[in-house]
Amino acid sequence: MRVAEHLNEALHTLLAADPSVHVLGEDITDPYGGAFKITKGLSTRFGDRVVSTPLSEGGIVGVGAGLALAGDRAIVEIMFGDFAALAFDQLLNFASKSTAMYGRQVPIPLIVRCPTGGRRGYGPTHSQSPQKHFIGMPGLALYELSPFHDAHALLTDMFARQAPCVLFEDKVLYTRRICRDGVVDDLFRFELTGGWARVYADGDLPPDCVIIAPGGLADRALEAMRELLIEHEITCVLLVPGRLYPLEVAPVLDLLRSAGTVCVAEDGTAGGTWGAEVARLLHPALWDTLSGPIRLVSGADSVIPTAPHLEREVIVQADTIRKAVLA
Amino acid sequence: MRVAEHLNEALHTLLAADPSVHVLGEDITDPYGGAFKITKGLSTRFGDRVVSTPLSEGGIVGVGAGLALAGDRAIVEIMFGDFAALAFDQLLNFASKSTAMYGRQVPIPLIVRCPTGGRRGYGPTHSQSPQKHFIGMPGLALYELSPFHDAHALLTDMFARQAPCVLFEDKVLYTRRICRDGVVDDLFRFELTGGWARVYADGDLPPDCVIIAPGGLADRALEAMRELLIEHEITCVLLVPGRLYPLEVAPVLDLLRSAGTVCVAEDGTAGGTWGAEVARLLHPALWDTLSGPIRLVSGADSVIPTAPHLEREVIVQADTIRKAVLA
Amino acid sequence: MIGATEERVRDLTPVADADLERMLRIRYFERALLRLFERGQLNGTTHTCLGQEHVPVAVTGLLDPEDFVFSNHRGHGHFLARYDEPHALLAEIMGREGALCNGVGGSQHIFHERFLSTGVQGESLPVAVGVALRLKRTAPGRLACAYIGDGTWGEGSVYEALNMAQLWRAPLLVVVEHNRIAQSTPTTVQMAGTVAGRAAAFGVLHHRVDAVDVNVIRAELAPLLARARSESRPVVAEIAVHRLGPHSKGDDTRTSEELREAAEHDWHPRYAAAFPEQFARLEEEQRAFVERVVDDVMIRPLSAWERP
Amino acid sequence: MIGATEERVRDLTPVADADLERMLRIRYFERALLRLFERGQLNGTTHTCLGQEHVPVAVTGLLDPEDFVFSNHRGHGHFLARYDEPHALLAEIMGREGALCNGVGGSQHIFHERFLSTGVQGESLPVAVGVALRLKRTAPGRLACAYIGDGTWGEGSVYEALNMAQLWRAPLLVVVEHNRIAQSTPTTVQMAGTVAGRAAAFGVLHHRVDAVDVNVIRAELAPLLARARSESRPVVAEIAVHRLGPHSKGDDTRTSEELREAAEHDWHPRYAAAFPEQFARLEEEQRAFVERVVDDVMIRPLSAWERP
Ligand SMILES: Cc1ncc(C[n+]2csc(CCOP(=O)(O)OP(=O)(O)O)c2C)c(N)n1
Ligand SMILES: Cc1ncc(C[n+]2csc(CCOP(=O)(O)OP(=O)(O)O)c2C)c(N)n1
Ligand SMILES: [Mg+2]
Ligand SMILES: [Mg+2]
Repeated sequence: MRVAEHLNEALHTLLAADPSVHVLGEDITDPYGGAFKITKGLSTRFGDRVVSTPLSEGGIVGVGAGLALAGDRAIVEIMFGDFAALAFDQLLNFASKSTAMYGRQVPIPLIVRCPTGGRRGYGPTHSQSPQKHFIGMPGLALYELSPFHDAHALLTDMFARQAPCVLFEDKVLYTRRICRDGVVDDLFRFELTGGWARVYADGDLPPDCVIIAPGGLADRALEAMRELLIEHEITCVLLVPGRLYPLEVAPVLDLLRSAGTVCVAEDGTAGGTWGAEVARLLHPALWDTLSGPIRLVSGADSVIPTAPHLEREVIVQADTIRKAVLA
Repeated sequence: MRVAEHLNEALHTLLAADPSVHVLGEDITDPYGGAFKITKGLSTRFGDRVVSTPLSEGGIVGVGAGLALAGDRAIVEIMFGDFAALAFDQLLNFASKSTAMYGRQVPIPLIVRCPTGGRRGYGPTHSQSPQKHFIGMPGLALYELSPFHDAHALLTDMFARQAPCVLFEDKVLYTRRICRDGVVDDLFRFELTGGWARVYADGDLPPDCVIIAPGGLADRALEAMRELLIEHEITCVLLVPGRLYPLEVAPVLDLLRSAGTVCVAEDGTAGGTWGAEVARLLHPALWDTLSGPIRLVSGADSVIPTAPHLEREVIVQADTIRKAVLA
Repeated sequence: MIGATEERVRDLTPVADADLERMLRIRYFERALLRLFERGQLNGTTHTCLGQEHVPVAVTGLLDPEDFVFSNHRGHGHFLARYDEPHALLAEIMGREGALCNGVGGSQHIFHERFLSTGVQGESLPVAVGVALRLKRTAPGRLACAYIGDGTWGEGSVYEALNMAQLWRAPLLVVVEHNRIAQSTPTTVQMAGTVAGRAAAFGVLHHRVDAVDVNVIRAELAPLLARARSESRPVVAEIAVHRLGPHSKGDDTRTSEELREAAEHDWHPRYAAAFPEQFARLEEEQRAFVERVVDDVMIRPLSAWERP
Repeated sequence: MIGATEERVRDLTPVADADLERMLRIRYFERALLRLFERGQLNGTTHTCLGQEHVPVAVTGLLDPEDFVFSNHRGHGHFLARYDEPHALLAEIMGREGALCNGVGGSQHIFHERFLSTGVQGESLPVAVGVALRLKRTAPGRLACAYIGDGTWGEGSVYEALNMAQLWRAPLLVVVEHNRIAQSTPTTVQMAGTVAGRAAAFGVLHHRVDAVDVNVIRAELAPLLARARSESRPVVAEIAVHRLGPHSKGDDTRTSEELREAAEHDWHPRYAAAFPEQFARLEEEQRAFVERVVDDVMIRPLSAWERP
């Protein structure tokens, strides 16, 4: 099953189980079912609870927050994550802030879904991975879809926080198969612990390097790990958190302490990255075991060109990760 | 002279020298002269080039970008930096992106001025320091006003980039005296090198600790340094960059290498901070000379309460910095 | 001049004690705040609704306890007209025990029962649409009411919200307190066209009231609210008012003529002249009451807050 | 049915070779793109303006070279109507040598002389206001023209821009290509009210044209543009059109009836029927020309870009 279908199924399950869940977004109703078809079938099955909206990214996040404030649960799809910039105020100054600024906890169960990433040739304003800009808003949690995490579990987790969450979903990941039963492929296995997916070739040996990456990077990280193992005899473990922020590092600290090299890879441009935040959390904890600073891999400090041969130059490739590990 | 008057003077000089400079913002014309009086006298002297706008933060940044694109130079005042969230899309997806996404450099000389920070009792939506959210937009540079940097020089620098810049201005700093001729007070001296202000009590000794902070933190950093020196006999040097991003660390690397402890302090809430970005740049360069990870001081992971006794708990105080250095 | 005044006096319909009392309470509350500021006993900022007190009193009379109210920076009147809790509001503004939001929100950020204010202009309109949609489903006949100023029509969020509200038939009441100014900027240089035109653009019902008489305002708005409730649709109620005081504190740059004009439209001397005995009685009551509120709250200990 | 068609045919005024040629060029250009996509020779996405070609051709005839044009996602026609550079546009879309923006911008992000497109709906309107204000000062009589779709009226930035444009008398021409749909969503469920009402809300002049005849469109819009130029003020030109093809590629979920209706309003068969000889001659010319453009660009090496 592809990740897109899996997520679609999770939404179906969620809406079926809880009549208070509402979904808003541009072009999300049937027969169109959303630009990436993630909401397919929802409007047919759940009617009014699934609404195609005008082009009003700020507005629909506000409406979602209003529904959530009043007792519903709301999911808002932003057609391209790039346009979440239009909802920045609603997220920063209303939805996240209102959970705490009235002197007590106010429940605002709101999920904003953002398809992200390049590699589809959509060009500079439709290919970004804007995760980093949303880090560190008090009251806002950030999640990212992965091939390993169960989408329904993630969504359930998010609603359970009773606070706004953004779910980032890599657009190429949509087209990839989900991994289940601990199996990734002929070489790699995985397990889920404490919200993290741990992906490994051989589970017993302490790895030479741990790669930490959000779900959208999984394909490229695995490709890099395969080459590193086969061509360089370097064993890596990949750690993929379901929740990017706030990040809980405790469950993986032992593993991280067993490796001298830690590398964080992400899409999104250089500067002020998620990796820098991960490093902030890990450097104090790993200061004595690290052989050098945590290595940060990100997209280039650049717009993302439309033409594939130019896009390739600025977007993280398997090889970018491989080189960072070898450096 | 207060920083507010100094900045006002710089704007006067800038507009007098260059007829293409236009200023837009809410309530910026005389007799009101802006919520913080930074634009006082400008409209009287420069007429139409200084325009009070409707409440349209996104729109006026767009208009500023349009003026800049067409050949003017534009300065847009956002009344409270918190509301720059409403202009996030214009900055991320238009102004900064347009400098590069058309395959060649397109000049967009635009400065967006944002009063920031708490300590004035304005409450959760009027007290934020949102610098961190703007880090790492390709094509966007971030500056911050300080008591040491010449405001006219900063503004001139920004326009010279021919690309959009955000200037953050601490609201309490407005009320503080500027420092000139290398003198801070009875104890401290400063000098400017490579865009950085270096503030020190005794310039010859290698310091025990280097504190890096944006201009808005200067008062609290100095207070901490004074106590550290007098009560703990710990010498600190304070480094204040005029440009926060992209940050040029080369001019201060030697100094940083001479200190075992480096501490970065900033306003703004915890998580995904500017300090994490500074640490990303510095850890590789200082790995061998640091006695431990770079220490990051920021506001709490919290909304900023209105009541002063509660606000104090979440905003960086001199003592927060002192404790971080002592830790 | 005297003739005109007399005419205006004659115009006022008899006012209920409860209404006049509330208008006066708000007036004295706001005055107390400015006094506390002058004396350095208040910190931060505040936006008083001096001259506009009758609007929330009139509107609140049309609201149901289950309606949800969104307020803005100039919200003390909106709150005090609806809730009999001046102590809790003042405690919030002063950061004292018994504060509505433990002193975290302060003057501009209040959440109490079905009342929520926030300090970013325009932001609450889409939120109000969401709340209205929920009410439509779970409590038909109830509405979400959002107070905004004329200047707030500069914000794009207002239009996104009106469009959605009309498309989805959200029972939303937008109360526009049109005081002809935004902070320091006259509406004429901020707003092209009219509020009526803006509502019409979306097919949203609109009614403008020019009166200061609470009964008249209420009577004129009642049918509008009735339609919002029964037809489940958004409506815009625009009320012409005059801001008597500064935008926040000490920041009034209007000419003395402009200030005089604003003062001429104040409901306070008109009600005083029209109903001298009733007015004197209630005014003395409320003056003394607010004084006691201030005295009470001033000596309370600081508010406590458990940070999440 | 036949009668109606004849009437429509009769309605068309004689068309200049230059106009019909450009309409046909755009038609063949867009068709070529869809064909290239089908064959897997184009990557990414593209939004063709099939059925809407006559709008930019009509509008461009009213523009001055010094006017600044803002285009959107559906911008090939806007560009091709103004610039005789189909090679450069196709090269941009295909990332080949000679591309307008070195292949960085692609279909949705073009900057060439005084033409700029971007892919975030509504974002360019405030920018256009800024450009218009500069033009007003430095080149009186010139204007900024921004093409937007009906769906884009969902975005708050549109209203912030209209308000400022009217307040500051910016010479701004907003061309609304009202094709009654936004991606997959009919305008009826996206837009409450009308474009005319939205313009009126700001006191902005508006004119709606329902014709497909380029000369008629031009004649109807000429006075509007003249006022924008001479009075320096914003105007909204709304043109009713029908989107013939998918939103981007292969994503048309309209019913066959809806598609038939769109096809019935297509200018193409009507011009073919009205001016058979002229049409056949120009069509053959442009078909062949675009084919050569495609052949030429296809074999070019990949574009080079120096990253800043
Ligand atoms: C988004 C936003 N921009 C600017 C401000 C600063 N501000 C607070 S009130 C105000 C004027 C509001 O005018 P209006 O809506 O007419 O309300 P009034 O103050 O007249 O009651 C401004 C500019 C704000 N709070 N939020
Ligand atoms: C801010 C933003 N939101 C959503 C989109 C995705 N999108 C691209 S075109 C489109 C529909 C636009 O409709 P309309 O304005 O009517 O133009 P048309 O496509 O009909 O020409 C949408 C939703 C976008 N590009 N930008
Ligand atoms: Mg007002
Ligand atoms: Mg359309």
